[in-house]
Parts: sequence; structure tokens; C-alpha cells
Amino acid sequence: MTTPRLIIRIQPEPFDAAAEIEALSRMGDDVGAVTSFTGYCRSEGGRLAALELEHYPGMAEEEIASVVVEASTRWSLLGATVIHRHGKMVPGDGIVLVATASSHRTASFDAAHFIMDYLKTRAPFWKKEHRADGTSGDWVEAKAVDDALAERWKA
Amino acid sequence: MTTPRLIIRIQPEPFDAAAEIEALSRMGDDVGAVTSFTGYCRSEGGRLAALELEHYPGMAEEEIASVVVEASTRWSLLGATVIHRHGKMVPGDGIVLVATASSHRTASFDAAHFIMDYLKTRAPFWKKEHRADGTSGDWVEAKAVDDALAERWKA
Amino acid sequence: MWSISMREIKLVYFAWVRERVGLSEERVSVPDEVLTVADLAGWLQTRGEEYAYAFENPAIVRAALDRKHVKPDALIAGASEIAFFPPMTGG
Amino acid sequence: MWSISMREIKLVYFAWVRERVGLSEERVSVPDEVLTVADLAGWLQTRGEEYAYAFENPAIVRAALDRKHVKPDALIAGASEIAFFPPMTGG
Repeated sequence: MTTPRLIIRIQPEPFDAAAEIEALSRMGDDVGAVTSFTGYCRSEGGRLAALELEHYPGMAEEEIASVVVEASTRWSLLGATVIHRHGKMVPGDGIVLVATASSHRTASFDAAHFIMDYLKTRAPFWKKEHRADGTSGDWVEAKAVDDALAERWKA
Repeated sequence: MTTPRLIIRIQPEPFDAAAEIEALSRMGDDVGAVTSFTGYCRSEGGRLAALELEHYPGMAEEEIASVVVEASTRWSLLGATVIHRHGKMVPGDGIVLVATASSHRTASFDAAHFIMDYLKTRAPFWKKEHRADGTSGDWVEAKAVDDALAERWKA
Repeated sequence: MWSISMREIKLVYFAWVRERVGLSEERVSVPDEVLTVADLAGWLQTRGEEYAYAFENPAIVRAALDRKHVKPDALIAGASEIAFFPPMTGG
Repeated sequence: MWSISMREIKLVYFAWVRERVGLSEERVSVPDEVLTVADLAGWLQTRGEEYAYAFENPAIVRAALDRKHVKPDALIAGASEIAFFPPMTGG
């Protein structure tokens, strides 16, 4: 197994999902499949003006790296890119990008899905709502379904 | 449930995966997740110079449409784009793009994966190899694993 | 003596089925006793060595009636276009 | 009479734990009998109403020792940085 190219970035700046996907697909003639997932800030029907993402510097990088490395031991990956933003984001802004490249489709699909499910429950990020009416909103509550989705991969 | 925007194209021309993904993400403030899968022509370690894709015009569109519509009844999608090329492709060229948009991540992940798995076994496309040594190669053989992967979704 | 009633059907072939038959499509007159897709494949096998080669392993040749996947026991009555092809390898 | 031995530990807080405590980090001297993460959360609760509020439902506050997730029964000995935060909502 060749060592996959892993890129992990935690940053306040917007990311260019298209350029990241393109870079993965250009890694060589053995790339047969690239799966990407982008999570966006939503307005929730106009209720929200923005989301503010707080993170635990250092631990965020380490947890995401450990999830990506685990994915690369479970599936035969040629590359994986994970970018997670922090700071204030408005509806339509990308919050997180997970992209994986492999020779065959199942590896890239499953690895990307696994990374997202694990990242949701393990990466130290917290979302605070800013309401459209100008008031400060609540901290988003974690969902039990996210724990269940991550648990699935242990089967 | 709002009616999702479904785009299905069978074409000889290359596609711009980045632009298609971008268009899905710009569909509105309720898009919280976009999953994309791109399948590429591989050289298989230098063995292949090209792949030639034959298809059954009309049936290819209809089968892909029926798979996409089935996905949109099983998952709450805001949009889905499927593009499948035919004709001759060289290593690195995109062959197929499946991209789905939804509010929450599981719908877009599962719908994109389902569409790819079903498309593999139902869409009337056939790949013929062109070898790097200039000789005409074999027709790619279907894999039993692809049938098994499609069957999984019936559970 | 008995007379054989015939129907004309459009047949289309893809990938190595097309290459072996040597045609991408043709119109053929099919005897009335050919009721199912499997019957049709069996009858085509008798039409010459190209057909015998294309359908030598009929279990792996797939069929579509009017652009819908069907099983070998599907009745062909009423179909205006019948396609034969190998298992699909798109995507 | 017995003397209490103390250790100094860096504590960091995130999200609503940080807001309730009113600090993003602090250095505290922790009594030796505070052995586990759960002990530490319980001891912090006694330090004032901000802490009582932050840890009012200790079951939902998560912890990390030196940036690794741990359970409430994890021993804190040797850790140089202990973090408390709500369940994560990234992605």
C-alpha cells in the first residue's frame, strides 16, 4: 500500500472545494474515484444570520488527523483532504470539506462518509447561532443521531 | 417535500465537476450538504491508453433518471446532478459525476452512494479497453461485487 | 403441413454481443412460437455462427424490451425493440 | 490536623462551559484527593456559582486530558492541560 497524501487544515478563511477536489483527482493515473462532501452554513428558513464556530486549537487538528489516519488504514486511499473552518460564517458558506481519492469507488465513498461521521462526534468544534433578528442565539445542541451514525462504523 | 432539481446528462464532452458541485451548493440557503462522486479513467499502472464507452441511447437516460428519481423518494434531496460520458477517454478523464444536495449530510451521502451503486449495475454502458501498446483490448468484465453492492440498498 | 406465422421485430446489440453478431441493429421476422426473451436468444443461436458465438452462453447475455431491463422469461409480445448486451460496466 | 497537598493544573473551557465559567482558561491548584475527571468537575462545582452553573449537569460536560478525549473516570495525574466542553457540534 502506498502512503496516501493527507491534507488537514483548520482555518478561518473560506476554502475552494472545487480546487481541492481537482487537486485530488490530479494525483496520478491510478485515481479512479474521488468523493467529496461539503457542509454549508444554513439559514434554517431565514431564522439564522450566521453561525460562529469555536474550536480547540491543537486538539482539532489532532483529532481530525487521527480520524483521517484511521480511515486510511481501513480503506485503500490515494489521498484525503479535510478542511474545517472556524469563526463566523453566513448561510451558503462552506464549513467543512472532506474529499478522498482511491482507485475504486467504494473506498472513497466509505472513507469520506466515515471521516464525516467521526469528525462530527470527535472533532472539538462548537457552533453558536446568530439569529436573523440580531439577537445572539443558542449553542447548537449535539444530536444523538450523530453518535449513532459514528457507532455504525464499529460494526 | 419540495421537488428536487434533477439534472441528467449523457454526453461525449468532458464535464466540469467543480462547476456542477458549485451550482448545487448555490441552490439556496437550505443546502447544508453536497456530496459528489467522480469516477475517472485509470491507466491501471500504465497498461491502458484509453477506455471507450459505448451506451444505449435513450435507455441510458431513462435508467439513470429512474435511479435518481428513486433516490429522491428515499432521501430528502434538494437537488441531484448525474453526468455520464460516452466515447473515448484517456486516463485522468472524468467518466461519471454524481452530485447530490440536501439539508443534512446523511441524505446527500446515502443518495449519492445509492445512485452510483445502482447506476453501475443498471445503466447501459460498456467499457472497452485500448491498451498502451496500441492493440485493442478486451471489454471490461462486470464484477459480481457491483451486484452485491447494489443489492445492499434493498435491505 | 403447417404454416409458421411471423412477426417483424427490431433487434439491437451492444458491446461484444454487437461485435460477435457483426451488426448493431437489424429487423428480423420471428416465428410465433418464440414467446420469451430466452426463446428469442435460442432461436437467434440457430441463425449462423456469429449468432451461435454471441449467444453461446445465453445466461450472461442481458436483454431489454423497449429499453427496460427484463429477465429471460419475459414475454416479447408487443415489444417493438429488443436489445441484447453483456452485463453493464458503466460508472 | 492534616495538610492538603496541591498541584497546579491548566484548565481550558469551550463554548457554553467557557461562557458560564466566564473564563477561557485558568491555572488552578487542585487538592491531591481529586483523582479523576469526575472528581475535578465535582471540585470545580464548589468554587462558586459560575462553576456550579457550568457543571450543573456534569454528565453532559465532556473532557479532554492533554487534548485527548477521556471518560469521567480517567485519572488526571500527570496531565498538564485539562479541557471541559459541551458535546461537539462541528462538521
